[in-house]
Amino acid sequence: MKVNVQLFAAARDAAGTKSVSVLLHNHGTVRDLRAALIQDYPQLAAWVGIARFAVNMEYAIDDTALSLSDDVAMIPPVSGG
Amino acid sequence: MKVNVQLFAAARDAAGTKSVSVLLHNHGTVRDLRAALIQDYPQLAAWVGIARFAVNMEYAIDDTALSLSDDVAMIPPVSGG
Amino acid sequence: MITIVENSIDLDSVVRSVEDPAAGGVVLFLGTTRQFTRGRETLSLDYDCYREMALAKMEQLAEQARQRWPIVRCSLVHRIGHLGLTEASVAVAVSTPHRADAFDAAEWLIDELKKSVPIWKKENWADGTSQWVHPGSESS
Amino acid sequence: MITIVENSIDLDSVVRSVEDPAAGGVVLFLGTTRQFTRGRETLSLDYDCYREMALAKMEQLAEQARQRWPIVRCSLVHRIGHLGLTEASVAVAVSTPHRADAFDAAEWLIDELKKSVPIWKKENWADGTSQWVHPGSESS
Repeated sequence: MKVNVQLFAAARDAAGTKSVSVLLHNHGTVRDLRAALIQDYPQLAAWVGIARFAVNMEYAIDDTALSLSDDVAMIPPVSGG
Repeated sequence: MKVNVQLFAAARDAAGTKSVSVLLHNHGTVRDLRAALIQDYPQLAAWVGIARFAVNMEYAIDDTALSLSDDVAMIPPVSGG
Repeated sequence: MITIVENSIDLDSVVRSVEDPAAGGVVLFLGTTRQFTRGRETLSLDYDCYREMALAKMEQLAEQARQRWPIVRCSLVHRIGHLGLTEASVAVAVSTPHRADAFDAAEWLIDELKKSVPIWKKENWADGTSQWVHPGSESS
Repeated sequence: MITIVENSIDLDSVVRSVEDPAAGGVVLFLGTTRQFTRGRETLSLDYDCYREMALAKMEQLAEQARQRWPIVRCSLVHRIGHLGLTEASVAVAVSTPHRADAFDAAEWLIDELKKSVPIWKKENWADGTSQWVHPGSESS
């Protein structure tokens, strides 16, 4: 399945785009997503390592399984406030 | 010497006036002032017991000696804020 | 800005008075007129003060706070006279480089103001009676 | 009021949004743009956010605060876009019956907001460089 990942802040700048797509097998997890992103977008590798991922606007753990309809976003360390 | 004492809040209401005067011997203290106020203005007695006294806008202790030129005020428990 | 006012406290001017490029955070405390106190209903409040001494004490408190915390700017404004429900009787504003200090200093300032600044509140109760509040006295 | 705005935060409306006859105190925290950070000079900031999630997280934080403290009203406003020195990027306002709770809840809310709400700050330094702030990363 194709997973679209929203990017923000330094990760967006590193990728030069607001979102990227990777192909995961069905029932792929956030862990699989991290690996696929590093493989397909090496310029994101440093950010993939320190980012959290949000699935449907909740922080996910690496074991969280993804579905085709999920909203997925890469959340580098936040600095609001 | 004649000492003029400013009154506030419930003490002012009890006395029905913004200030009262008492006669103290020279070098009289705040302790002497309390005694004189209770004697001359019995309607203030309850407030004299729980009030602090300010001399020249600083809280005084009972041993503080008063002078003719001092600004003296009776400060019942405060409730600002 | 350390002042006693007779009308509504102007929040914008209080906050502006503590703005500074050295500040990373501002904490503003407002004391507001609460309707119920231990089940008893308040309609309004009247505040009186010993003005010269109240201002002197407020200046002293600000100075003491500056000695304890890295305060950039600090303002204390107390309103006197007649206040309706929800109106602010006091504003304390503190700016500091880092926010934790602003919280600590503002809370200390309002706590100390309530202990030592010669200002008094009269509760005008819904039952038609009025009463000066003198903490620790029988009547309060 | 929980919102993300593109222009100046309107302090009066934030404070009004937490006014209530049940409240005895209001604490407002403002995060303001500081000129110097560890000796380095900032000219301005740019904030970006993941808007839908940021709003959802801010709502969650307000709900958690309500469970921990007797909050009457609570508002969180974050500004995004371009900010000059001294401008407020965030406002947290809490009203409670008694003031100590308002201080505690407001400080907790801003601390948690900074940990979990997906909003990012870019420092535009006086030396002409710009840098997204990502705490814990090498570049921040």
